[in-house]
This record gives sequence, structure tokens and C-alpha cells, in this order.
Amino acid sequence: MLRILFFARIREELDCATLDWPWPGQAIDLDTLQEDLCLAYGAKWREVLSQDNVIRAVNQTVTNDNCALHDGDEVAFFPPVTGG
Amino acid sequence: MLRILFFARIREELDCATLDWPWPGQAIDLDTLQEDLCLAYGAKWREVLSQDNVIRAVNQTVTNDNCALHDGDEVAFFPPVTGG
Amino acid sequence: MARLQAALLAGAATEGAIATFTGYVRTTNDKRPVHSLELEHYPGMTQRSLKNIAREAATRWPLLAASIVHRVGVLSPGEQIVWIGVAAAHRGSAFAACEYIMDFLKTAAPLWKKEKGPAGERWVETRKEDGERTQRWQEIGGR
Amino acid sequence: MARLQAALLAGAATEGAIATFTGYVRTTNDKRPVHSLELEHYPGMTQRSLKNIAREAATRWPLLAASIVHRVGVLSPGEQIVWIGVAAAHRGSAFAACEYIMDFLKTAAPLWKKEKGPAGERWVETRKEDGERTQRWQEIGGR
Repeated sequence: MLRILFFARIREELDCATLDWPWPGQAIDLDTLQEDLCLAYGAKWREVLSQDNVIRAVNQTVTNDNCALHDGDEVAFFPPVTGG
Repeated sequence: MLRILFFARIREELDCATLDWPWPGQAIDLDTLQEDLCLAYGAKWREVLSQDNVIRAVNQTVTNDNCALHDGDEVAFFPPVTGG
Repeated sequence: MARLQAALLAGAATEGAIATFTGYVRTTNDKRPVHSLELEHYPGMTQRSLKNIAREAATRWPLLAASIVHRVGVLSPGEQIVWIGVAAAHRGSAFAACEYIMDFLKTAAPLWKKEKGPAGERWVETRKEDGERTQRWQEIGGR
Repeated sequence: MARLQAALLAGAATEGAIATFTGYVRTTNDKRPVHSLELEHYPGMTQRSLKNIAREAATRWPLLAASIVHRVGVLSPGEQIVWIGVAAAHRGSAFAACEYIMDFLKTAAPLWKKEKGPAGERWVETRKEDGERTQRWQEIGGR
């Protein structure tokens, strides 16, 4: 299973904070997961997640590129940070 | 009258904190005052006041050059500062 | 927050220099009054991220201690959002590390601000300047 | 000192950012233990000098408040010698002005340190680095 988290504006736009996504049983990478999410949830998700400035993190580390995922990984999507 | 102040290491070396120096009754500048002090108090004062890093202030403002003095001025001699 | 500040100050008091930074909730932003500010964060990753930033600062400058406190949840104008304290034997290191930590916190820690004002709610936008400030450190390098 | 700090913090709390610097009496200097530190100053000129430094900082950066506190007399290791607090709407100004004030205080304010240790008393020597840090601001210029 993959645990998927959404934060801030993205969480609001998708109306979704967390999602438990069944492990597909075969190798999967971040881009593929994102595509699968869009196929499952429709045009709104594709629009929101394909915005230029969406940041993706795997296991609490930001990843700028696509990367392989493993069963049990935590994946997060969020907008540029504005703390401080 | 001129009020003359000495601070820190210079105060200790001259064993003098403040000095009231009679106004000479004619125009005098800072270099001349210093020379007069050395003539009045001797070799030790000449040695201490002619050290490279002695700082001179007139009316609580540091002056890097010679300057004219006026009756009532406050003149100070001190070593490089080490506060903070 | 006060307790943590006191602990850092007491612990490092014999060591020379402490630089601190405190950020406050503004009363206005872009000329609009701010009624309240909601800080959302990514639990777990926020702590990890702040720890990494402090650790990175400690590899760049000889620090004795560094402490970062960031509040989350709903805050009112004038309340403290963030406090950074850095202790070092020399003031140059303390100042530089404190500013470095703040710059990276602004661009790397997973925290988001939502302002509530008379016109409703809005997510605060990233300021271009913040990215540029972080960039600077790549050019300057350590020490 | 605590009262002045609290006043600055309270007064500027709604304005964005506060950077502070605190200097402490070291427990050792050049590897020799310090038993006590005596701070001599030039009464009158010290206050004037600190005021001028704060005023000059305020012409270089848009500040909301700047406060400098410097202790004189006999201090023990671990005690605060100097505290600087700067409030500004943006953190860049607060950090820069705080560091600027400290650098000029070190080279322009008429204060002198005498350390007492196991080998007796000695006047603290000026550090070459302090002069270089002040020089820097001439090159950098304001804002």
C-alpha cells in the first residue's frame, strides 16, 4: 500500500488530505502513480496535479525528478512552502 | 580651560584620569596641546601619547587629524576600543 | 516557545555570542488587514526538515547550538510564528548561521500560511525574493 | 537589560521581524581562564556613539526600532555584555542592521575591556578581524 498525502491549497482543491492507495503488485514510479491517480479521479485532479509548481515528496524528502516507489512508501503533493 | 581625559591603558600608564588645563589665552591646536602636555609632564608622557594607535577625541568626537581647539573644549586620549 | 528560548540562552551563555531571529504575524499584508493566520504543516517532515537545515548550518559554521521553533495552527496578528537562536564562539558565525537557517526554512520546510482577512481567506503566495535569498548561499558557500 | 529587551519586543511585535544579538563574557580567552571582566567607558561619549551607530543603521535600512544596551563595570564569565535588538518589516533589513550595529560598536564605541585571570590583569587587545568587518560595510553600502 502507498500512503498519499496532500497539503494546503492542493489538499483543498482536491478535497482530499490522505489516501491509501493499494500497492499495484508490480514496479511503479512516481509519474505512473500520478497518472493512475488522475485516471482514477478525473480531470480536476489532472488539472491540479499537473500545475507547474506542485512539489512531490517521497518518504518526507522532496524529489525533483521521477523515481521508483516501493510498497509502504509515503508520497506527498504540495504547493510551494510559505512558512517562517 | 580645557578638560583633558585619559582612558583605559593610557589612563593607567600616565596614572592620570582627568586634567584641567588652563586656556593659554591664544589660539592652540591639538598637536600643540599634546606637545605642551609632554613638555609639562616629561618623557613618560611623550612615550605614551606618541604611540601609533592613540586615538584623540575633541568634544566626544574622534578626530584623525590635527584641529583647532577652543576654550572649554573637552579633549580625550585613549587606546583602540575593545567593547562589545 | 519561551521555555525553549530560555534553555538555549542559559545553555550557551558562557560561549560568546547568540544571534536570534523572531518572526511575527503581520497586522497587514499587501495593505489588507490580517485577522488571523493559519499555519498548516506536514507532520514528521517538518521536524525532519528543520533538523536538516540546522545540521547543514552546523557543517558550514562552527556552532555551539542552534534551535528552531515554528508554530502551527491558528495565530493572531502580533503573535510569534518562528524563533531561531544560534550560539557560537564568534559573532560572524552566529549571524550568518541564523540568517541561513531562516532563508532555508522559508524555502524548504513544509509549512503553509493561510491568511484570513475582511475579504475572506487566501493562501499566502511564495515571494520570489525568498528563493533568491536561498540561492545566495550556494554562491557564497560556507564560512 | 531584560526590561529594555521586553519593551523592544513588545513594541515591535506587530511589525514582522526582530533580529537580536547578545554578547557574553567568555569563560576563557586565548586558552586562559577569565575570572572577571572590567568594562571601562567614556561617559557621555559612549551614549552618543551608540546613538549615532543606531541612527546610521536606520538611514541604511528601513528599521522600525533599534536598541543597544552595553554594560560597564565588573562582569563575571557568562554574564551579558551587550545586547542589540532591531525590528524591521523584513528580515533582511533586521539581520543586516543588527550585524552592522555590532560591527561598528566594536570599532567605534569608546569602551575598553580588562580581563582578570590567574596571571593577573590585562587590557584586551583589538582584534584585526574587527576592523576588517567594519571596513566591509563601506564596500557593501546601504540596502
